[in-house]
Amino acid sequence: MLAILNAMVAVTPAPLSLEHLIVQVEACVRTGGEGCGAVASFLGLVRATHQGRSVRYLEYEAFDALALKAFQQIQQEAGQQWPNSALGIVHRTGRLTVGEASVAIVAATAHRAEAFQVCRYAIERVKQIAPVWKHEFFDDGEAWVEGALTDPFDEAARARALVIACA
Amino acid sequence: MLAILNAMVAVTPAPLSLEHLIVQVEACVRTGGEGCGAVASFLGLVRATHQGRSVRYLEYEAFDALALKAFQQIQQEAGQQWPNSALGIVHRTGRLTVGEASVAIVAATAHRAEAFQVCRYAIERVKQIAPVWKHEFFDDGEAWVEGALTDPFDEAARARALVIACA
Amino acid sequence: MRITVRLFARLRELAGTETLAVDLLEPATVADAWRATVAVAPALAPFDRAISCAVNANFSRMSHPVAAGDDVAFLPPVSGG
Amino acid sequence: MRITVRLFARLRELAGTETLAVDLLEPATVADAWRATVAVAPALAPFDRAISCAVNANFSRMSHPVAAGDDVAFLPPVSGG
Repeated sequence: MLAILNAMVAVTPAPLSLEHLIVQVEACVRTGGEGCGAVASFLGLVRATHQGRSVRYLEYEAFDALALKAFQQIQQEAGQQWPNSALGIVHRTGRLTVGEASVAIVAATAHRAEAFQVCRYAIERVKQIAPVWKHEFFDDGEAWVEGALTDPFDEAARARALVIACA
Repeated sequence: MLAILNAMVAVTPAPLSLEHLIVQVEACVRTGGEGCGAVASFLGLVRATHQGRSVRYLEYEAFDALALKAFQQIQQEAGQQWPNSALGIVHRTGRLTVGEASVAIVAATAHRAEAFQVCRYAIERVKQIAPVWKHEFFDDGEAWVEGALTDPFDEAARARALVIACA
Repeated sequence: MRITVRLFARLRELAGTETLAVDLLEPATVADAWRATVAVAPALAPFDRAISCAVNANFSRMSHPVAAGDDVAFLPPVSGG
Repeated sequence: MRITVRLFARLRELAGTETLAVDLLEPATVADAWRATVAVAPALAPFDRAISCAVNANFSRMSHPVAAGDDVAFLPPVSGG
Protein backbone atom coordinates (compact mmCIF):
# COMPACT_ATOMS: atom_id res chain seq x y z
CA MET A 1 0.00 0.00 0.00
CA LEU A 2 1.37 3.31 -1.09
CA ALA A 3 0.32 6.37 0.82
CA ILE A 4 1.49 9.80 -0.25
CA LEU A 5 -0.36 12.79 1.08
CA ASN A 6 1.92 15.40 -0.37
CA ALA A 7 5.35 15.25 -1.89
CA MET A 8 7.21 15.95 1.35
CA VAL A 9 5.84 13.25 3.64
CA ALA A 10 5.26 9.67 2.62
CA VAL A 11 5.01 6.09 3.74
CA THR A 12 6.04 3.75 0.98
CA PRO A 13 7.19 0.19 0.31
CA ALA A 14 9.52 1.48 -2.41
CA PRO A 15 13.24 2.18 -1.91
CA LEU A 16 13.78 5.73 -0.68
CA SER A 17 15.26 8.40 -2.92
CA LEU A 18 17.10 10.99 -0.89
CA GLU A 19 18.01 13.14 -3.91
CA HIS A 20 14.38 13.39 -4.92
CA LEU A 21 13.35 14.48 -1.44
CA ILE A 22 16.17 17.03 -1.28
CA VAL A 23 15.04 18.66 -4.51
CA GLN A 24 11.52 19.06 -3.14
CA VAL A 25 12.54 20.37 0.26
CA GLU A 26 15.17 22.76 -1.09
CA ALA A 27 12.65 24.24 -3.51
CA CYS A 28 10.42 25.23 -0.56
CA VAL A 29 13.11 27.43 0.98
CA ARG A 30 14.98 28.71 -2.04
CA THR A 31 12.83 31.74 -2.71
CA GLY A 32 11.86 32.72 0.83
CA GLY A 33 13.74 34.88 3.32
CA GLU A 34 17.48 34.54 2.90
CA GLY A 35 17.07 31.54 0.60
CA CYS A 36 18.37 28.01 1.06
CA GLY A 37 22.03 27.66 1.99
CA ALA A 38 22.01 24.42 3.95
CA VAL A 39 20.45 21.00 3.63
CA ALA A 40 20.92 18.45 6.39
CA SER A 41 19.76 14.91 5.76
CA PHE A 42 19.41 11.75 7.75
CA LEU A 43 19.05 8.17 6.62
CA GLY A 44 18.28 5.35 9.01
CA LEU A 45 19.69 2.11 7.63
CA VAL A 46 19.23 -1.54 8.46
CA ARG A 47 22.29 -2.63 10.44
CA ALA A 48 23.94 -6.00 10.00
CA THR A 49 23.72 -6.72 13.70
CA HIS A 50 21.46 -5.87 16.61
CA GLN A 51 22.66 -6.46 20.17
CA GLY A 52 25.17 -8.95 18.88
CA ARG A 53 22.69 -10.96 16.79
CA SER A 54 23.07 -11.24 13.04
CA VAL A 55 20.21 -9.55 11.17
CA ARG A 56 18.78 -11.31 8.13
CA TYR A 57 16.16 -8.68 7.35
CA LEU A 58 13.62 -6.38 8.96
CA GLU A 59 9.97 -5.80 8.35
CA TYR A 60 8.47 -2.39 9.04
CA GLU A 61 4.76 -2.14 9.63
CA ALA A 62 3.03 1.25 9.69
CA PHE A 63 -0.41 2.67 10.26
CA ASP A 64 0.04 4.57 7.02
CA ALA A 65 -2.68 7.20 7.31
CA LEU A 66 -1.76 8.02 10.89
CA ALA A 67 1.97 8.03 10.16
CA LEU A 68 1.40 10.68 7.51
CA LYS A 69 -0.43 12.78 10.09
CA ALA A 70 2.42 12.26 12.55
CA PHE A 71 4.90 13.44 9.93
CA GLN A 72 2.76 16.47 9.17
CA GLN A 73 2.54 17.27 12.87
CA ILE A 74 6.34 17.12 13.04
CA GLN A 75 6.52 19.43 10.02
CA GLN A 76 4.22 21.89 11.78
CA GLU A 77 6.20 21.71 15.02
CA ALA A 78 9.43 22.36 13.12
CA GLY A 79 7.82 25.18 11.17
CA GLN A 80 6.86 26.90 14.41
CA GLN A 81 10.29 26.46 15.95
CA TRP A 82 12.27 27.30 12.82
CA PRO A 83 10.04 29.56 10.68
CA ASN A 84 12.20 29.66 7.56
CA SER A 85 12.77 25.93 7.31
CA ALA A 86 11.38 23.12 5.21
CA LEU A 87 11.23 19.48 6.24
CA GLY A 88 10.59 16.22 4.41
CA ILE A 89 10.01 12.83 6.04
CA VAL A 90 9.62 9.54 4.20
CA HIS A 91 9.38 6.17 5.92
CA ARG A 92 9.61 2.84 4.22
CA THR A 93 7.54 -0.22 5.03
CA GLY A 94 7.77 -3.92 4.25
CA ARG A 95 10.85 -6.10 4.10
CA LEU A 96 14.25 -4.39 4.16
CA THR A 97 17.65 -6.02 3.99
CA VAL A 98 20.95 -4.86 5.48
CA GLY A 99 22.06 -1.48 4.14
CA GLU A 100 18.63 -0.37 2.97
CA ALA A 101 17.18 2.89 4.26
CA SER A 102 14.10 2.74 6.49
CA VAL A 103 13.67 6.48 6.90
CA ALA A 104 14.85 9.58 5.05
CA ILE A 105 14.67 13.03 6.58
CA VAL A 106 15.66 16.26 4.83
CA ALA A 107 15.79 19.71 6.39
CA ALA A 108 16.53 22.89 4.46
CA THR A 109 17.27 26.31 5.93
CA ALA A 110 19.29 29.41 5.15
CA HIS A 111 22.16 28.49 7.49
CA ARG A 112 23.68 25.22 8.64
CA ALA A 113 23.08 25.31 12.39
CA GLU A 114 19.33 25.35 11.90
CA ALA A 115 19.43 22.66 9.20
CA PHE A 116 21.12 20.25 11.60
CA GLN A 117 18.67 21.18 14.35
CA VAL A 118 15.55 20.64 12.24
CA CYS A 119 16.86 17.34 10.91
CA ARG A 120 17.79 16.02 14.35
CA TYR A 121 14.52 17.21 15.85
CA ALA A 122 12.57 15.42 13.15
CA ILE A 123 14.24 12.03 13.60
CA GLU A 124 13.82 12.25 17.38
CA ARG A 125 10.14 13.01 16.92
CA VAL A 126 9.68 10.25 14.34
CA LYS A 127 11.07 7.81 16.88
CA GLN A 128 8.76 9.18 19.55
CA ILE A 129 5.43 9.39 17.78
CA ALA A 130 5.35 7.78 14.32
CA PRO A 131 3.07 4.72 14.32
CA VAL A 132 5.67 2.45 12.76
CA TRP A 133 6.92 -0.86 14.12
CA LYS A 134 10.10 -2.78 13.44
CA HIS A 135 10.11 -6.55 13.33
CA GLU A 136 13.62 -8.00 13.31
CA PHE A 137 14.47 -11.35 11.79
CA PHE A 138 17.74 -12.89 12.93
CA ASP A 139 19.60 -16.03 11.99
CA ASP A 140 18.25 -17.51 15.21
CA GLY A 141 14.82 -16.02 15.76
CA GLU A 142 12.75 -12.87 15.47
CA ALA A 143 11.52 -10.04 17.68
CA TRP A 144 9.28 -7.02 17.55
CA VAL A 145 11.05 -3.90 18.73
CA GLU A 146 9.03 -1.82 21.14
CA GLY A 147 10.37 1.62 21.86
CA ALA A 148 8.52 4.78 22.68
CA LEU A 149 4.99 5.18 23.95
CA THR A 150 3.27 6.84 20.99
CA ASP A 151 1.89 9.95 22.58
CA PRO A 152 1.83 12.93 20.25
CA PHE A 153 0.28 15.02 23.04
CA ASP A 154 3.23 14.49 25.37
CA GLU A 155 4.84 17.92 25.61
CA ALA A 156 7.66 16.63 27.80
CA ALA A 157 8.73 14.25 25.05
CA ARG A 158 8.59 17.05 22.52
CA ALA A 159 10.69 19.22 24.81
CA ARG A 160 13.27 16.44 25.07
CA ALA A 161 13.50 16.23 21.29
CA LEU A 162 14.02 19.97 21.15
CA VAL A 163 16.78 19.82 23.74
CA ILE A 164 18.55 17.08 21.79
CA ALA A 165 18.20 19.02 18.54
CA CYS A 166 19.38 22.35 19.92
CA ALA A 167 22.02 21.21 22.39
CA MET B 1 41.13 20.57 -13.07
CA LEU B 2 39.82 17.42 -11.46
CA ALA B 3 41.56 16.16 -8.36
CA ILE B 4 40.48 12.93 -6.70
CA LEU B 5 42.85 11.28 -4.30
CA ASN B 6 40.52 8.56 -3.17
CA ALA B 7 36.82 8.01 -3.56
CA MET B 8 35.84 9.67 -0.29
CA VAL B 9 37.47 13.09 -0.63
CA ALA B 10 37.49 15.14 -3.78
CA VAL B 11 37.69 18.60 -5.28
CA THR B 12 35.83 18.77 -8.53
CA PRO B 13 34.26 21.20 -11.00
CA ALA B 14 31.45 18.69 -11.65
CA PRO B 15 28.04 18.77 -9.95
CA LEU B 16 28.10 16.86 -6.67
CA SER B 17 26.38 13.50 -6.29
CA LEU B 18 25.30 12.95 -2.72
CA GLU B 19 23.89 9.48 -3.38
CA HIS B 20 27.18 8.33 -4.83
CA LEU B 21 29.10 9.59 -1.82
CA ILE B 22 26.62 7.96 0.58
CA VAL B 23 27.10 4.57 -1.05
CA GLN B 24 30.86 4.82 -0.63
CA VAL B 25 30.78 6.05 2.94
CA GLU B 26 28.14 3.58 4.09
CA ALA B 27 30.13 0.68 2.64
CA CYS B 28 33.06 1.59 4.91
CA VAL B 29 31.02 1.10 8.05
CA ARG B 30 28.60 -1.65 7.09
CA THR B 31 30.78 -4.61 7.99
CA GLY B 32 32.64 -3.21 11.00
CA GLY B 33 31.58 -3.16 14.65
CA GLU B 34 27.84 -2.82 14.99
CA GLY B 35 27.44 -1.98 11.31
CA CYS B 36 25.99 1.14 9.73
CA GLY B 37 22.65 2.32 11.07
CA ALA B 38 22.85 6.05 10.47
CA VAL B 39 23.98 8.36 7.71
CA ALA B 40 23.97 12.11 8.26
CA SER B 41 24.63 14.35 5.28
CA PHE B 42 25.17 18.01 4.70
CA LEU B 43 24.95 20.04 1.51
CA GLY B 44 26.02 23.65 1.33
CA LEU B 45 24.05 25.41 -1.40
CA VAL B 46 24.38 28.71 -3.19
CA ARG B 47 21.80 31.06 -1.69
CA ALA B 48 19.81 33.53 -3.75
CA THR B 49 20.83 36.39 -1.51
CA HIS B 50 23.78 37.37 0.63
CA GLN B 51 23.42 40.16 3.18
CA GLY B 52 20.47 41.49 1.25
CA ARG B 53 22.19 41.53 -2.13
CA SER B 54 20.92 39.42 -4.99
CA VAL B 55 23.39 36.69 -5.99
CA ARG B 56 23.91 36.01 -9.69
CA TYR B 57 26.48 33.27 -9.24
CA LEU B 58 29.52 32.28 -7.19
CA GLU B 59 32.96 31.12 -8.15
CA TYR B 60 34.86 28.80 -5.85
CA GLU B 61 38.61 28.64 -6.15
CA ALA B 62 40.60 25.93 -4.39
CA PHE B 63 44.19 24.89 -3.89
CA ASP B 64 43.15 21.42 -4.97
CA ALA B 65 46.07 19.34 -3.75
CA LEU B 66 46.09 21.04 -0.38
CA ALA B 67 42.32 20.89 -0.02
CA LEU B 68 42.47 17.13 -0.43
CA LYS B 69 45.02 16.98 2.36
CA ALA B 70 42.81 19.17 4.53
CA PHE B 71 39.88 16.83 3.92
CA GLN B 72 42.03 13.82 4.77
CA GLN B 73 43.19 15.52 7.94
CA ILE B 74 39.54 16.07 8.88
CA GLN B 75 38.85 12.40 8.15
CA GLN B 76 41.69 11.41 10.45
CA GLU B 77 40.53 13.76 13.20
CA ALA B 78 37.02 12.32 12.97
CA GLY B 79 38.36 8.79 12.92
CA GLN B 80 40.20 9.42 16.17
CA GLN B 81 37.21 11.02 17.85
CA TRP B 82 34.62 8.57 16.53
CA PRO B 83 36.46 5.29 15.85
CA ASN B 84 33.65 3.44 14.11
CA SER B 85 32.71 6.21 11.72
CA ALA B 86 33.33 6.94 8.06
CA LEU B 87 33.39 10.37 6.49
CA GLY B 88 33.31 11.68 2.94
CA ILE B 89 33.96 15.28 1.88
CA VAL B 90 33.63 16.63 -1.66
CA HIS B 91 33.97 20.31 -2.56
CA ARG B 92 33.06 21.82 -5.85
CA THR B 93 35.00 24.52 -7.69
CA GLY B 94 34.27 26.90 -10.53
CA ARG B 95 31.07 28.76 -11.27
CA LEU B 96 27.92 27.77 -9.36
CA THR B 97 24.46 29.22 -9.68
CA VAL B 98 21.72 29.54 -7.07
CA GLY B 99 20.61 26.17 -5.67
CA GLU B 100 23.76 24.29 -6.65
CA ALA B 101 25.76 22.46 -3.99
CA SER B 102 29.25 23.71 -3.17
CA VAL B 103 30.08 21.04 -0.61
CA ALA B 104 28.76 17.59 0.24
CA ILE B 105 29.59 15.87 3.51
CA VAL B 106 28.49 12.38 4.48
CA ALA B 107 29.04 10.69 7.83
CA ALA B 108 28.14 7.08 8.59
CA THR B 109 28.07 5.43 12.01
CA ALA B 110 26.19 2.72 13.87
CA HIS B 111 23.89 5.15 15.70
CA ARG B 112 22.40 8.52 14.85
CA ALA B 113 23.89 10.77 17.54
CA GLU B 114 27.40 10.10 16.30
CA ALA B 115 26.44 10.49 12.64
CA PHE B 116 25.16 14.01 13.31
CA GLN B 117 28.28 14.81 15.34
CA VAL B 118 30.74 13.64 12.70
CA CYS B 119 28.87 15.47 9.94
CA ARG B 120 28.68 18.72 11.87
CA TYR B 121 32.30 18.47 12.96
CA ALA B 122 33.39 17.98 9.37
CA ILE B 123 31.59 21.02 7.96
CA GLU B 124 32.92 23.20 10.78
CA ARG B 125 36.44 22.02 10.05
CA VAL B 126 36.02 22.49 6.30
CA LYS B 127 35.08 26.08 6.97
CA GLN B 128 38.07 26.51 9.26
CA ILE B 129 40.89 24.95 7.28
CA ALA B 130 40.02 24.00 3.70
CA PRO B 131 41.95 26.19 1.23
CA VAL B 132 38.87 27.17 -0.74
CA TRP B 133 37.70 30.71 -1.52
CA LYS B 134 34.29 32.01 -2.46
CA HIS B 135 33.93 34.86 -4.92
CA GLU B 136 30.42 36.28 -5.01
CA PHE B 137 28.96 37.98 -8.04
CA PHE B 138 25.91 40.17 -7.39
CA ASP B 139 23.63 42.15 -9.62
CA ASP B 140 25.57 45.22 -8.50
CA GLY B 141 29.14 44.13 -7.94
CA GLU B 142 31.36 41.32 -6.68
CA ALA B 143 33.30 40.41 -3.55
CA TRP B 144 35.71 37.80 -2.28
CA VAL B 145 34.54 36.29 0.98
CA GLU B 146 37.25 36.02 3.59
CA GLY B 147 36.41 33.93 6.61
CA ALA B 148 38.68 31.83 8.77
CA LEU B 149 42.43 32.03 9.10
CA THR B 150 43.53 28.75 7.56
CA ASP B 151 45.51 27.22 10.35
CA PRO B 152 45.25 23.45 10.50
CA PHE B 153 47.60 23.44 13.49
CA ASP B 154 45.26 25.59 15.59
CA GLU B 155 44.05 23.23 18.31
CA ALA B 156 41.74 25.85 19.79
CA ALA B 157 39.85 26.06 16.50
CA ARG B 158 39.63 22.29 16.38
CA ALA B 159 38.31 22.23 19.93
CA ARG B 160 35.63 24.77 19.00
CA ALA B 161 34.50 22.56 16.12
CA LEU B 162 34.28 19.62 18.49
CA VAL B 163 32.20 21.60 20.96
CA ILE B 164 29.80 22.66 18.23
CA ALA B 165 29.53 19.08 16.97
CA CYS B 166 29.00 17.46 20.36
CA ALA B 167 26.94 20.13 22.10
CA MET C 1 -23.23 -0.01 19.18
CA ARG C 2 -20.57 -1.63 17.06
CA ILE C 3 -17.13 -0.26 16.37
CA THR C 4 -14.11 -1.60 14.54
CA VAL C 5 -10.87 -2.14 16.42
CA ARG C 6 -7.59 -2.15 14.49
CA LEU C 7 -4.51 -3.78 15.95
CA PHE C 8 -0.90 -3.36 14.88
CA ALA C 9 2.41 -5.19 15.16
CA ARG C 10 2.62 -7.39 18.26
CA LEU C 11 -0.93 -6.58 19.29
CA ARG C 12 -2.05 -7.90 15.92
CA GLU C 13 0.04 -11.02 16.30
CA LEU C 14 -1.09 -11.72 19.87
CA ALA C 15 -4.75 -11.23 18.96
CA GLY C 16 -4.37 -13.23 15.78
CA THR C 17 -6.25 -10.64 13.76
CA GLU C 18 -5.77 -7.09 12.53
CA THR C 19 -9.39 -6.03 12.95
CA LEU C 20 -12.11 -6.91 15.44
CA ALA C 21 -15.77 -5.95 15.51
CA VAL C 22 -16.53 -4.91 19.08
CA ASP C 23 -19.92 -4.16 20.64
CA LEU C 24 -20.09 -1.46 23.31
CA LEU C 25 -22.81 0.00 25.47
CA GLU C 26 -23.35 3.74 24.88
CA PRO C 27 -21.88 6.06 25.93
CA ALA C 28 -18.39 4.59 25.56
CA THR C 29 -14.81 5.80 25.44
CA VAL C 30 -11.68 4.43 23.80
CA ALA C 31 -10.80 2.93 27.17
CA ASP C 32 -14.06 0.97 27.10
CA ALA C 33 -13.17 -0.26 23.62
CA TRP C 34 -9.79 -1.41 24.93
CA ARG C 35 -11.35 -3.31 27.82
CA ALA C 36 -13.75 -4.99 25.42
CA THR C 37 -10.85 -5.85 23.15
CA VAL C 38 -8.86 -7.40 25.99
CA ALA C 39 -11.93 -9.39 26.99
CA VAL C 40 -11.91 -10.95 23.54
CA ALA C 41 -8.10 -11.19 23.28
CA PRO C 42 -6.73 -11.64 26.82
CA ALA C 43 -3.17 -11.91 25.50
CA LEU C 44 -3.29 -8.12 25.04
CA ALA C 45 -3.72 -7.45 28.77
CA PRO C 46 0.01 -6.82 29.42
CA PHE C 47 -0.24 -3.78 27.12
CA ASP C 48 -2.76 -2.07 29.43
CA ARG C 49 -0.36 0.73 30.35
CA ALA C 50 1.63 0.75 27.13
CA ILE C 51 -0.86 1.45 24.39
CA SER C 52 -1.71 4.57 22.50
CA CYS C 53 -4.77 5.01 20.37
CA ALA C 54 -6.30 6.65 17.34
CA VAL C 55 -9.93 7.19 16.41
CA ASN C 56 -10.72 7.28 12.71
CA ALA C 57 -7.00 7.67 11.96
CA ASN C 58 -6.54 10.63 14.28
CA PHE C 59 -4.36 10.47 17.37
CA SER C 60 -6.65 10.31 20.36
CA ARG C 61 -6.75 9.82 24.11
CA MET C 62 -8.17 6.85 25.98
CA SER C 63 -10.84 9.11 27.46
CA HIS C 64 -12.13 10.12 24.02
CA PRO C 65 -15.76 9.15 23.33
CA VAL C 66 -16.43 6.67 20.55
CA ALA C 67 -19.49 6.49 18.31
CA ALA C 68 -21.07 3.70 16.35
CA GLY C 69 -19.04 2.84 13.29
CA ASP C 70 -15.84 4.40 14.60
CA ASP C 71 -12.52 2.90 13.66
CA VAL C 72 -10.46 2.64 16.87
CA ALA C 73 -6.79 1.73 16.53
CA PHE C 74 -4.57 0.51 19.35
CA LEU C 75 -0.85 1.09 19.00
CA PRO C 76 1.88 -0.73 20.90
CA PRO C 77 5.06 1.25 21.66
CA VAL C 78 6.53 2.38 18.36
CA SER C 79 9.91 1.61 16.82
CA GLY C 80 10.11 3.45 13.54
CA GLY C 81 13.04 5.46 12.27
CA MET D 1 68.17 30.69 -4.41
CA ARG D 2 64.98 30.82 -6.36
CA ILE D 3 61.59 29.62 -5.19
CA THR D 4 58.12 29.74 -6.68
CA VAL D 5 55.37 31.63 -4.85
CA ARG D 6 51.73 30.70 -5.49
CA LEU D 7 48.95 33.13 -4.71
CA PHE D 8 45.24 32.42 -4.39
CA ALA D 9 41.95 34.28 -4.54
CA ARG D 10 42.27 37.95 -3.57
CA LEU D 11 46.04 37.68 -3.16
CA ARG D 12 46.21 36.48 -6.75
CA GLU D 13 44.00 39.31 -7.94
CA LEU D 14 45.88 42.00 -6.00
CA ALA D 15 49.26 40.76 -7.23
CA GLY D 16 47.95 40.34 -10.76
CA THR D 17 49.51 36.89 -11.06
CA GLU D 18 49.10 33.43 -9.62
CA THR D 19 52.78 32.57 -9.51
CA LEU D 20 55.92 34.58 -8.86
CA ALA D 21 59.57 33.57 -9.09
CA VAL D 22 61.24 34.96 -5.97
CA ASP D 23 64.97 35.08 -5.16
CA LEU D 24 65.99 34.67 -1.51
CA LEU D 25 69.28 34.69 0.35
CA GLU D 26 69.96 31.38 2.14
CA PRO D 27 69.00 30.37 4.73
CA ALA D 28 65.41 31.55 4.36
CA THR D 29 62.01 30.83 5.86
CA VAL D 30 58.47 31.11 4.54
CA ALA D 31 58.30 34.48 6.32
CA ASP D 32 61.25 35.68 4.25
CA ALA D 33 59.45 34.51 1.12
CA TRP D 34 56.38 36.49 2.18
CA ARG D 35 58.44 39.68 2.76
CA ALA D 36 60.05 39.26 -0.66
CA THR D 37 56.62 38.74 -2.21
CA VAL D 38 55.23 41.88 -0.60
CA ALA D 39 58.27 43.80 -1.85
CA VAL D 40 57.30 42.82 -5.39
CA ALA D 41 53.54 43.19 -4.83
CA PRO D 42 52.99 45.87 -2.15
CA ALA D 43 49.21 45.53 -2.45
CA LEU D 44 49.55 42.31 -0.42
CA ALA D 45 50.91 44.11 2.64
CA PRO D 46 47.51 44.35 4.42
CA PHE D 47 47.48 40.53 4.57
CA ASP D 48 50.60 40.43 6.76
CA ARG D 49 48.75 39.07 9.76
CA ALA D 50 46.07 37.19 7.88
CA ILE D 51 47.87 34.71 5.69
CA SER D 52 48.52 31.03 6.06
CA CYS D 53 51.03 29.09 4.02
CA ALA D 54 51.91 25.77 2.46
CA VAL D 55 55.27 24.48 1.24
CA ASN D 56 55.15 22.00 -1.63
CA ALA D 57 51.42 21.55 -1.05
CA ASN D 58 51.78 20.76 2.65
CA PHE D 59 50.38 23.01 5.34
CA SER D 60 53.29 24.83 6.90
CA ARG D 61 54.24 27.56 9.35
CA MET D 62 55.79 30.92 8.52
CA SER D 63 58.92 29.87 10.41
CA HIS D 64 59.44 26.81 8.20
CA PRO D 65 62.71 26.83 6.21
CA VAL D 66 62.49 26.94 2.42
CA ALA D 67 64.92 25.42 -0.05
CA ALA D 68 65.77 26.21 -3.65
CA GLY D 69 62.99 25.11 -5.99
CA ASP D 70 60.33 25.00 -3.27
CA ASP D 71 56.77 25.84 -4.11
CA VAL D 72 55.50 28.24 -1.43
CA ALA D 73 51.77 29.03 -1.36
CA PHE D 74 50.18 31.95 0.48
CA LEU D 75 46.54 31.59 1.48
CA PRO D 76 44.20 34.42 2.39
CA PRO D 77 41.46 33.65 4.95
CA VAL D 78 39.35 30.83 3.58
CA SER D 79 35.65 30.73 2.75
CA GLY D 80 34.83 27.25 1.54
CA GLY D 81 31.87 25.15 2.57
